[in-house]
Amino acid sequence: MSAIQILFWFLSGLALVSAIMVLISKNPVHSVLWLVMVFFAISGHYILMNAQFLAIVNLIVYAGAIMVLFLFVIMLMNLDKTSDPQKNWWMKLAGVISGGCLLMEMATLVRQAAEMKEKTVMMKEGSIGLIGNLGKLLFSDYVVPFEISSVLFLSAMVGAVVIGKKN
Amino acid sequence: MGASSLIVLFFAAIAFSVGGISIAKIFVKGVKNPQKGQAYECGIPATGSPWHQFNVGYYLFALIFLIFDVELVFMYPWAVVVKQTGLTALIEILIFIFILFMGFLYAHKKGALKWM
Amino acid sequence: MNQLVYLVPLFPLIGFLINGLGRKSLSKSLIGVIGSGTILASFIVSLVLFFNVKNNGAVVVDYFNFINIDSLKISFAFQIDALSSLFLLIITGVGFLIHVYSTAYMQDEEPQHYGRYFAYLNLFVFSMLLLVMGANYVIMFIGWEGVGLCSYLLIGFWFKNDNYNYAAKKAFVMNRIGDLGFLLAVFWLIAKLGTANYADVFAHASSLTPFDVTAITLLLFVGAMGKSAQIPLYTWLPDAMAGPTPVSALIHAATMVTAGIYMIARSNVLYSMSAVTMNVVAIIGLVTALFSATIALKQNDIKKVLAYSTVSQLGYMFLGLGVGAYTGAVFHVMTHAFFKALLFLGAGSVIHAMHHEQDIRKMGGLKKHLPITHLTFLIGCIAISGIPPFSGFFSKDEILAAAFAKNPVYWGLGVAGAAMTAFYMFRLYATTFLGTFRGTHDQEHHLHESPSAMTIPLMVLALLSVVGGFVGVPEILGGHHELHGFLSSVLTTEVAHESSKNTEYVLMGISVAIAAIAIIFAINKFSKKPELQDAQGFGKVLENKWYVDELYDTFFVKTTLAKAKFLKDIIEKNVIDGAVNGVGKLVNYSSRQLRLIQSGQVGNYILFMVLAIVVVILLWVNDNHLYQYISKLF
Amino acid sequence: MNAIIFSALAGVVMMFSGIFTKNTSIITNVARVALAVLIAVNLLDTYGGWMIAVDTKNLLSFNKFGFFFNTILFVATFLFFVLSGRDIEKVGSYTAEYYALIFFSLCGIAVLTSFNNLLMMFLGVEIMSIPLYILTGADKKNLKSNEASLKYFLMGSFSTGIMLMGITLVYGATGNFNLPPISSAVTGAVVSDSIIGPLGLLLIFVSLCFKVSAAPFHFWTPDVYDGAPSVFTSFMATIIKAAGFFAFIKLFEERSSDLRVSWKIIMPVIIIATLLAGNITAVFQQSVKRMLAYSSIAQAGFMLFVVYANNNSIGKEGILLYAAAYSLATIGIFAILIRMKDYTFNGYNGLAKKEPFIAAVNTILLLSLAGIPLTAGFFAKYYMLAAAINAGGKSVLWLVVIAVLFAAVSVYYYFRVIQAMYFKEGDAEVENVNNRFKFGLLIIAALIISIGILPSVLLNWFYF
Repeated sequence: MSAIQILFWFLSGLALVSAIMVLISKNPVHSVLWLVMVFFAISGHYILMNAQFLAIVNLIVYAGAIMVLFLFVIMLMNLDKTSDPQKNWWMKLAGVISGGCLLMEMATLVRQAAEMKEKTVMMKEGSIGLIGNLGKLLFSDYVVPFEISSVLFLSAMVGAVVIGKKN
Repeated sequence: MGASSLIVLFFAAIAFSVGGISIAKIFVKGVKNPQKGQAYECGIPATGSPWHQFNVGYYLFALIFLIFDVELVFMYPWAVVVKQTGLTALIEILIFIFILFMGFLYAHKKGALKWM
Repeated sequence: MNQLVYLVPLFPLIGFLINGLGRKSLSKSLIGVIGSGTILASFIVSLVLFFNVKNNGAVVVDYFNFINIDSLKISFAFQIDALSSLFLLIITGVGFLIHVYSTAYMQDEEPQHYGRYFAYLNLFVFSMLLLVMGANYVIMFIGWEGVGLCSYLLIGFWFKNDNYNYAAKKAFVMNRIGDLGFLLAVFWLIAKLGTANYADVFAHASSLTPFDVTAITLLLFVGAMGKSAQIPLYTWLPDAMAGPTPVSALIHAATMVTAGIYMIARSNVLYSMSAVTMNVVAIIGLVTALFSATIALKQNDIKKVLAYSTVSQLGYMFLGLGVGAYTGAVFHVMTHAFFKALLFLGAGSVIHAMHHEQDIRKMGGLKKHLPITHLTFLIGCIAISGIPPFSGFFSKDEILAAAFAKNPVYWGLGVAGAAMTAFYMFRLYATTFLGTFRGTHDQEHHLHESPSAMTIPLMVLALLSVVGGFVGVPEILGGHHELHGFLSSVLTTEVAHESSKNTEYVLMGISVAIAAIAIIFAINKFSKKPELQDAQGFGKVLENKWYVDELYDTFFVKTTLAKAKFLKDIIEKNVIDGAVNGVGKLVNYSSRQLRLIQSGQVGNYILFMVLAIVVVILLWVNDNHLYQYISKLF
Repeated sequence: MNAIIFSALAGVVMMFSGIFTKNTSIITNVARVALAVLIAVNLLDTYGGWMIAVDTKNLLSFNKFGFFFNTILFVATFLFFVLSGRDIEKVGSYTAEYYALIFFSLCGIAVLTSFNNLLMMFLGVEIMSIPLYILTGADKKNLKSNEASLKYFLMGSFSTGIMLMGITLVYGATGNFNLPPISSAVTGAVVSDSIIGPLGLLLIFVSLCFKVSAAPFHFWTPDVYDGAPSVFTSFMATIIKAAGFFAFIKLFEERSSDLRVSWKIIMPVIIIATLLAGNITAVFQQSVKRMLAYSSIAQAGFMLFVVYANNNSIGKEGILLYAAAYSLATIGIFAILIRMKDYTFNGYNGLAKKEPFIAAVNTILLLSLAGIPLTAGFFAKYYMLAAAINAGGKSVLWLVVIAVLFAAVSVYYYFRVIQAMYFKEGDAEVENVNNRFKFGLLIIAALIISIGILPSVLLNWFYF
């Protein structure tokens, strides 16, 4: 159990716990903060897997911009503890059961998978994550998706105007 | 140093700060009463709940900030490899920036950036 | 010469179209002229054809390909040979006389019914001609069905009266049962020989197995039984008297009922190949003859007596066919056509005079009032009883001689039948014409001889009944049998073995003597005190036609109606309707339930989605044995 | 490649047209011109004309089938613009933006019809779907539209999440994003032990089922289609669904054997469920719009046959024909529906007397949806079933029978509208019916009938 594996299990545990806390917490702001904690954990994973650029981007974009957006939305909707609709308990139960089944199914399948038999997380190998290789690759092979994603941003922009702006 | 020590350092910092606050919370049996919530010395007494509805402009700004934030993130790897990839990468990033600039122009014209 | 052939059926068809379409606009006299004129025209053409056939033999004219399914070729062709030309003459000749007769008889019908009557009559003659002239079984079948239809239409001519309709329906159903047998036989023939033309069938007949031949001939005989009213399927003929009398004369005496005999005579090659069928035909013919003769003894309706006498005479003809005397049978058909048509028309003129009174117990002593009818009716009675030199004697004697040659028992029963025939005919004659008048006063007051349009055909037919016999005078009585010679080209007469001359004389003598005794006994019995009250005991049984109709009703009609009712009420109502409405209700119900699942909450939707994913993965994981299971299922 | 670039450009043009002019009719005409240019460019592309040379490094592969599919969808959108141009303007004040969003989703479709890599497929699906979330919520005043858009967004992102999960698993198994190589099953040896790859494929299959509103994943469709403004519903129900099916076919053409024999179990189950859900619930609907939503699910049931029949030429022809027939008919019906005052069945009472021409066209289109001969719908359904039988042989027969039975059920609720129009008295009202609208309807009806009589008219175009 080298230091990395300890770190790996710790980070995974942290991510799982905070994800569950996101669901459970009554106060929406708390759940957003827990979500931020999830992102930190996942960035930790990225670093472990030698994808430093991805880790930083994840932190900046997700934790930075999107979480802020979520907070604004929550503030906008003026949500506080009491107002969210009380779902009847059997709905929650059904949700848990079905989610659990899916989790169990996926877990068993992935565990049995031949490719995954004895390998644990590939720690600290692979240099793809490094910023240099990533940049080279992005601007040589994956140019087309890079340009097309700009269309995505445009439509997001138009969307913001259409929905956000009061005419 | 390596990545793992970086993470350890990072989490040590968090632990240090959270530890301090929680110790204060655990050992201090603070008594909560409305007067304590009053303004310290002078000022209008606070009425109503601290929660008040945010203006929609914030949401709009956050969205536009997000779009240009991601744009910036894409520029970062470009900056790193600009020497090796040379001209082609430059054209690609210029196209990318141009399109998003179109977006910006549009948002500006549409008054999305005006603060109410 | 053969261009003329198609004219024969064409004329009645044109007559049918003109009268049928113009029945409302044309005047009565015009309709009568057209109706009779077309039959006269085709009679003349038939005469020409008859002499052509007599001089230079048969002719087969092929017009176009009627049915053409890969190997099966059925052409629309006419065959004019000795047999069919003779029948042409009978049909068009007797038909023409009856048409003239009915112009007067139907005088008091409204114009459009008058037109409708003549249209149906012409259509009947057309289909009868088609039946007789057809060169293969299919064309014959068309004619066969056509006459069935026309007999239905004409029996139910006065459709306002319900039991006339019932009688028409009964006739049609019985004919159809017979037609079924005929059809099966034709299919069997086509299946085995691949063709339906007479020439080919008779040429390849030897290739058929004995079983096939017997089966085909028996099925054909079933068709003949239906059409010519033999034992099991005869009950429709007496009821068919519901139609106007000329119709009964034409259809139920002269032409349609003889179709069966024509068909068997036409396929004599097949029949002579299977002895079993020959016996069956003979026995059924004989039984029918005797059975219906007994019934006729006690009937009180003038037309019913004649109807049962027709059935019995047809029995004789089938007896003739059964014992192999094909020419005899055909000869009897010819003579029977003459005197039976004569008797029916006579009865018609009596009814006409008595204002539609048909019960002979209410008549009597008409001798004085209807002289011509009385005389012609007397000639008819003598002819049918078989008294020489009238035509009935020669034809019936020929059949009895052949029957004796085959089997003396047939001859004995045949003579008994002949005696009964003589007895009931002269019972009828005596009760209606002799003795005192028993009708109402105003009937007596109105009694008058029928107009000339009715009496002339009577006289012509009477002449024919007398002269008709000389065509076939047998050798032993000095004549040479022209008819035999004429028909020998078509009919292979296989007279068993020629019995010696003097036995022939003895037989003739006995039959004539018995007939004479029966006549004298009947005349003096019934001229003085005719039976007025209902018969008792065995007589009652006879009067009610051995209760055969009631028998058929209980066994066949009631059971089928019950079955139909069962199917209608139980099966139709709840099984089929239930199923159909059930499906509709099911769809509606399930649609309402499915609608509830669409609850509107996103939570539900994602829940269903996740469950669906779980199920899909499960399906995927253990898909092998699931697939085996399913493939076993389907 | 032209289609992608030009549709993006058209989107941008539309964005700025909103700024320069406030007059909506000019914007609509600009949109129509832009679309015409887009169609022209695409046709140029199809027939080897001028093509912007971009090295797509095997991420995109352009073939005639894809181009032809583009053309069909673009022409359908063009007719949509012609017919429902006025109604788009009425939805809200951001007319130009709506057109821009439509063009962006067309760009997504262009990507989807030519992807050769899972990454591009994901990008295509996203670019196609995100504008739709916004379009669904375009009518901000109407609460149902907001609710529909939120639902669509939540369900959409959930299914995208699953798709990404699938793609990562496939990446885990194969090591690259290219369409998972045709499993060696085709070449004989069945890769039995690999679990990750097929599992990933399965997850992608599930998310595409969602996108195409196949049965267990169709729950969002009625609410979203009912809530969204009718104009965009007709766009979504036809063109987006057809594109979804194209992606489905392109991905599962050869790879269905990866799922080994379970393909023969899962697919029939989904097809039957879709037909059941679509047809049966449609029977009991009161509003024509909601009925059309369910009928789009039912039609999806039929389109699934092509996916089931994986790759055979009849299937390819079938999907082309079905896309064309179904889209044209639904656009036409929605165009009429939008202009009706009352969306329920009673709203259609007596339309035949008021507007005989519109009632006639509506009947033709409904007949085409029901699949009555002499209309394109009939041949479309015929090709679908023929493809299934051609590929599946006898074992598929019972499935085809069930499909036909459900088609019979579908005839019921399609004919309810016709019955309302012709055999019921009432005061059906249709707003501003001008000649251009009637002319557009005429074109659609003519196309439907001509394809119905001579499907080869459309298909020959595809072959030579």
